[in-house]
Amino acid sequence: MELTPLFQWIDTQLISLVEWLGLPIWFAELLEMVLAAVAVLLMAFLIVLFLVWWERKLSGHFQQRLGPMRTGWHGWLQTIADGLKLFQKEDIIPTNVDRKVFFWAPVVCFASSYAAFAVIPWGEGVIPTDLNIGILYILSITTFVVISLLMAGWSSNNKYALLGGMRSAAQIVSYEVPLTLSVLGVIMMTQSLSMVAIVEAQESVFSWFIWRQPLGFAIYLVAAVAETNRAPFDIPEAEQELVAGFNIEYSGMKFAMFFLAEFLNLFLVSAIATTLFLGGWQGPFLPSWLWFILKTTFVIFVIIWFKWTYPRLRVDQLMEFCWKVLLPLAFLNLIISGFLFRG
Amino acid sequence: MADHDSILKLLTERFPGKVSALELTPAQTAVSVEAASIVELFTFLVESADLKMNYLSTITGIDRTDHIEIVYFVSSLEHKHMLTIKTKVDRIGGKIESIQHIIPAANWFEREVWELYGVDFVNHPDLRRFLLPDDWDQGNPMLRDWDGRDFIRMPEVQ
Amino acid sequence: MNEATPSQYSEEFEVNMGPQHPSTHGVLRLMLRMNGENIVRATPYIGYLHRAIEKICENRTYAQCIPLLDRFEYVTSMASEEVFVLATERLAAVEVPERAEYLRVIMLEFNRIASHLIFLGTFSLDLGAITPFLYCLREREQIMDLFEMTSGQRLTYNYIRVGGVAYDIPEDFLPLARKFVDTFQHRIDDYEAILTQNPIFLARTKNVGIISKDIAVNYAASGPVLRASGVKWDLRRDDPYSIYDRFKFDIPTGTVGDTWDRYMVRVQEMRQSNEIVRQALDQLPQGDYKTKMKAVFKPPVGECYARIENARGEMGCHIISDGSTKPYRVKLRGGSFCHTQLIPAIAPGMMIADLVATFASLDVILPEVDR
Amino acid sequence: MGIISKLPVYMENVPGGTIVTTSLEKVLNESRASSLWYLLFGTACCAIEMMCAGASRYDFDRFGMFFRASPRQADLMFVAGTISHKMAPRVKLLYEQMAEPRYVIAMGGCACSGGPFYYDSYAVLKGVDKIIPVDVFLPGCPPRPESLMEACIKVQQKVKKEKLQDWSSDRRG
Repeated sequence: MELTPLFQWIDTQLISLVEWLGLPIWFAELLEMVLAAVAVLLMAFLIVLFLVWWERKLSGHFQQRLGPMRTGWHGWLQTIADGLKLFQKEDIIPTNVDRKVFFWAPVVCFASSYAAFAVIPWGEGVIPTDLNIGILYILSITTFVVISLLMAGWSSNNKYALLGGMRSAAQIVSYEVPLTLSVLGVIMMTQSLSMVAIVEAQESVFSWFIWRQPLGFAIYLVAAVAETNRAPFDIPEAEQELVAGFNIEYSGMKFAMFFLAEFLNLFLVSAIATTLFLGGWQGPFLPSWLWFILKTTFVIFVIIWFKWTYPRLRVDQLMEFCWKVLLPLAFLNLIISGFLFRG
Repeated sequence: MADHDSILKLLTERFPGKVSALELTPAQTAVSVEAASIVELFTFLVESADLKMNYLSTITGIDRTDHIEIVYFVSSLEHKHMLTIKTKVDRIGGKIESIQHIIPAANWFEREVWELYGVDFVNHPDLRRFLLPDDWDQGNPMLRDWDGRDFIRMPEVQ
Repeated sequence: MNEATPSQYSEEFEVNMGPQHPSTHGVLRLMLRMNGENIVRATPYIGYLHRAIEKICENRTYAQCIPLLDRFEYVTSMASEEVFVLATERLAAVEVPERAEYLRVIMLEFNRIASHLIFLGTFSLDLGAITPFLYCLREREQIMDLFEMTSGQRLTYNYIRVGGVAYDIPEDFLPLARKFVDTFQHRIDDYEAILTQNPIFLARTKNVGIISKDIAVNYAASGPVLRASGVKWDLRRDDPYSIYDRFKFDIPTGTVGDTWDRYMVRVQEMRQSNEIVRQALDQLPQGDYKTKMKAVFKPPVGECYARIENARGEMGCHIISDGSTKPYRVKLRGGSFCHTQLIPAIAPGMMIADLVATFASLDVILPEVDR
Repeated sequence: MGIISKLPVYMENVPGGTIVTTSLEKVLNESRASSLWYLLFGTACCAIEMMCAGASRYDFDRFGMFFRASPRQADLMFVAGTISHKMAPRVKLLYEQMAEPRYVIAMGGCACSGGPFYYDSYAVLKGVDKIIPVDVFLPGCPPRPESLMEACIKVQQKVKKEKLQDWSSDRRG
C-alpha cells in the first residue's frame, strides 16, 4: 500500500492537464510543488490538532483525571473548538508596543518550523524535496525560532516578556550546539546529509543508529526537548516565574500561531529523531508511512511524559548542564563513533 | 525553668519604680511598665542569661476609651516560659519607643498598631501604610468610636 | 546604582510580581529590584486581602465569632477555631469532656495533614512538577469527605464550639478514618518517590533560601520554618494544650534551614500526624461531646492569650473580655505574618526562581498575613 | 472584528441567508462555549475550592476549561474570594486586560455581595459587580466544586444563546 504509485498517477495527470492547456512544461513542476506545500500544510494542521488533544488527554490520565470529554466523543473536537474560539477573540495590540515587530513575530515563528517540513521523509518516496543537505537545512532553518522569540519578547514592551525572550534565546542557542554534534555522529556513519540516504542506511531493525549511537540518541533527545522549550527546560514560559514568558501580550490568532508553532516544533523534533535514530520509515510489513507515524508518535509520547513528571530547572543550572555536561558527552560520542566506525 | 514568682521578683528589683507585677484573671506572668522605659526592659530581657526572652509572639493594641494599651507577648525558647508586658499610651498622638532594633520581628507588628490605632513609634525604620489602601484618608479604623464612609454597623437583633 | 556588579553598563530595573501572580499564594505583591537575574531588594506589599476580621469580632457574640475565625485561616479552619475556643475556655474556666478533647485532636491533626498536602501540591507546582499537585489533592479529597461527614462543610467547618464540639461523629466515620490512616503511609512514599530523589528537585531546593537559626528566632518564625532551621520548638510539646501529652510522637527538625529541610520537615510531620490520629482513634472514649452551657455566655472580665501549633507555625489568639456577651478585643496572630516579614532579609542575591521556591517553601497564605 | 460584525446585516437580504447565519452562529457559539479558558485568579477560601474543582475528582478539563496565567489569553474570570478596597482597582485592571468575548463568574458570597464581611468591615468591597460586569453570581461560602461546575455550565448556556447581531453593537461598552 505504498504511496509512490499514487504520486506517479498525479504526476502524469498534471502533465496531461498542462499540455491540454498548452502551457509550458515547467508549469507542471510548479503546480506539483504548490500541491506538495499545501499537502504538508494540511498535514501540519492535522498533526497539531491531534497533538494538542492528545497532550491534554495524556496529561489527564497521568494525573488520574479524564481530560476533555464534553466536546465530541472523548473530546476529539476540543482542539477545533479552541481554534475557532481563538479565531473569534479580540486581537489586542497594546498601545506602546512596537507594532510591526509585534505583528511579524508569530508569523516568523510559524514559518520557520513549517519550512523545516520540506525535507521530512514521511515514507518511501514520500518527501517534498530530497535535498542532499537535508539535515543541515533543518538545523539552520529552525534557528529562526530564536529570532521570533526575541522579537516577541522585545516588542511586547513588558518586563516579563523581555525576561522570557532573553532566557529562551540563550537556551535555544546554547542547546543548538550539542544537538548538532549528536546529529554529526549519525552523519559520520552514513557519509551523507540527505535524509533519504540516512534512512536507507538503516534497513534492518539491528542496523538502526539507536543501537550504534545510544549516547548520541540520548543527547539528541535531551537537547531537542530543550530546543522546543518543553518539559524540564520550559523556563521561558514558566508560569510561576514569568507568568507566560514571551507570549504574555498575545491574544487571539497571534497566540494561536505561537501555540501552533510550539506543537509543530515538537512534531518536527520527534520526526528528526525517528529519521536519524529509529530508522525512519523502515519496518517489516506495515506500509512505510504508517511506520513513520507510529515511531514519531512514540517519541512524542516520551517527550510529553517528561513534561508531566519533572520539575523545572533554574536558568543557570540549565546553562551549566548544557555546557558542562551535554557538550563534553557530545564530543565523547563523536570520538567513539569516529574510532568504532572507520569508513 | 524560672517560674512565675522568680521572674516577677527579678524584674521588679531590676527596675524598681518602672515595672510592677500585674494580676490578670486567668493566672499568667504579667508585668506593667511605663512607656518610657520599654527599650531598657527589652534589652534586659534579651540579654539576661536566665531569662533570654528573645521570641516576640505578638504586639496587641487595645483602645481603652481613655488611653491606648499596648500588650507585648515575649517568650524564651530555651527556658520555655512566657511573659505578658502591658504599657499605657495616651489615645491621640501617643508616642512610644520602637523595639525594632532589639527584636526585628516587632517591625511589622508596630507598623500595624501605628496604622490601625495611630500610636507613633519613635525611630521606627519605615512607618508606612501596608494594610489599608494607599489612598486611605479616614483615620485609624480600629478605634472604637471610628466611623467611615461605607461602614455599615450590624443592627442589634433582640 | 549598580554596586552589585562591576560592569558599568548594567542597570537595575524593577519587576512587579503583582498581586495576581500564579506563584504568590493568594494576593501578595512583591516589588523586586533586579540586576539581570539576581534580586537586589525585595519589598512585600500586603493588605490586598485585609478584611478587618478583628473589627468585626468586636461586634459579634462569642458563638458568632467562630465562623469568622474559619475564614481567618481557611486552609486549617479547625486550628483557628480551636485557638479562639481555647482562649475563651481558659478565660471562662469551662470544662471540656474527654470525648470532645479526642474529637478535637483528631480533627486538628487531619486538618494539619490536609494543609501539608496543599503545601506539597503548590510547592511542587511552583517548581514546575504539575502531577504531584493532583495526587496530593486526591488524598485531600478523602479528608474533605471525613470533614463533610461530621461538620457538613468542606472548608469552613464551624465545628469546634466553646465547651466541646458541635456534633458527634457519624457511625461510618471511624471505619473510613481508619482506612485513610492505614493507606496514607504508602501515599507519602509515592510522593517521596516522585520528588525526594529527583535530581532536578534536589538541584532546585538544596542550599536554596537558607534561613539561619538566629534570623528565624529574631523574626519570630515558627512551626516548620523554625524547626527546619534546627530549633526544636513545638507548642504541642513545649507549651502543652489540650491532651497532646497523651500521644507519643516525635518532632522532626532540619539542620541547614534551606528549602529542602522545610519540605522534609513537613513530609515527616505528615507521618507523625498520621500516627497521632491512629492513637487518638484507638483511645477514643464514649460519653457526651459537649458540656451543658448557659444560653447567654458571659465570660468574666480579663484577658488571655492562647497559642497552638498550627501547620503554618504558632497561631495565637488574644481575647480581652469586658464581661459582656461580645469580646472587647480579639487579636489574631498567624505564622505567615512573620514569614512574609522574613523575605526582605533573605531575598537579596537570590534569583527569581530561587525566590519563588523559597517563598513556596515558607507556605505563606495571605489571610493570616492580612487578617 | 469588522467583517464578522457586518456579516449578519448583509446575510439578511440574501435568500436563505438566515439559515447560513444561524448555523454559522451555532458553530461559533458552540466552539466558544466549549473552550472557556479561565484566568488563574483567586484571593481567598474560594480559591482553594477552585483548586479542588480543577483537580482530579471534579476536573474542569472535562469541559475544555484550561487555566491560563495571562489575562490576555483568558476569556472567563473567576472572581474567587473577598475583594478588598485595595484589590478593587487591580481586579478592574485585570478585567480590562482580557480580550473581548470575556465572561465573569462572581464566585462565593464575598464576590457577590461582601458575604460574611458585609457588616462592620471597613475594608471589603460589597460585591464585585460594583466595578466589573458579572455574568453569573454563585452563592455559597465557599461554594462546592459541583456548584462551581453548574455556574460554568450556566455561562456556557449563556454563550450558546448569544446572537451574531449583538456582535456588531459593542456589547458592554
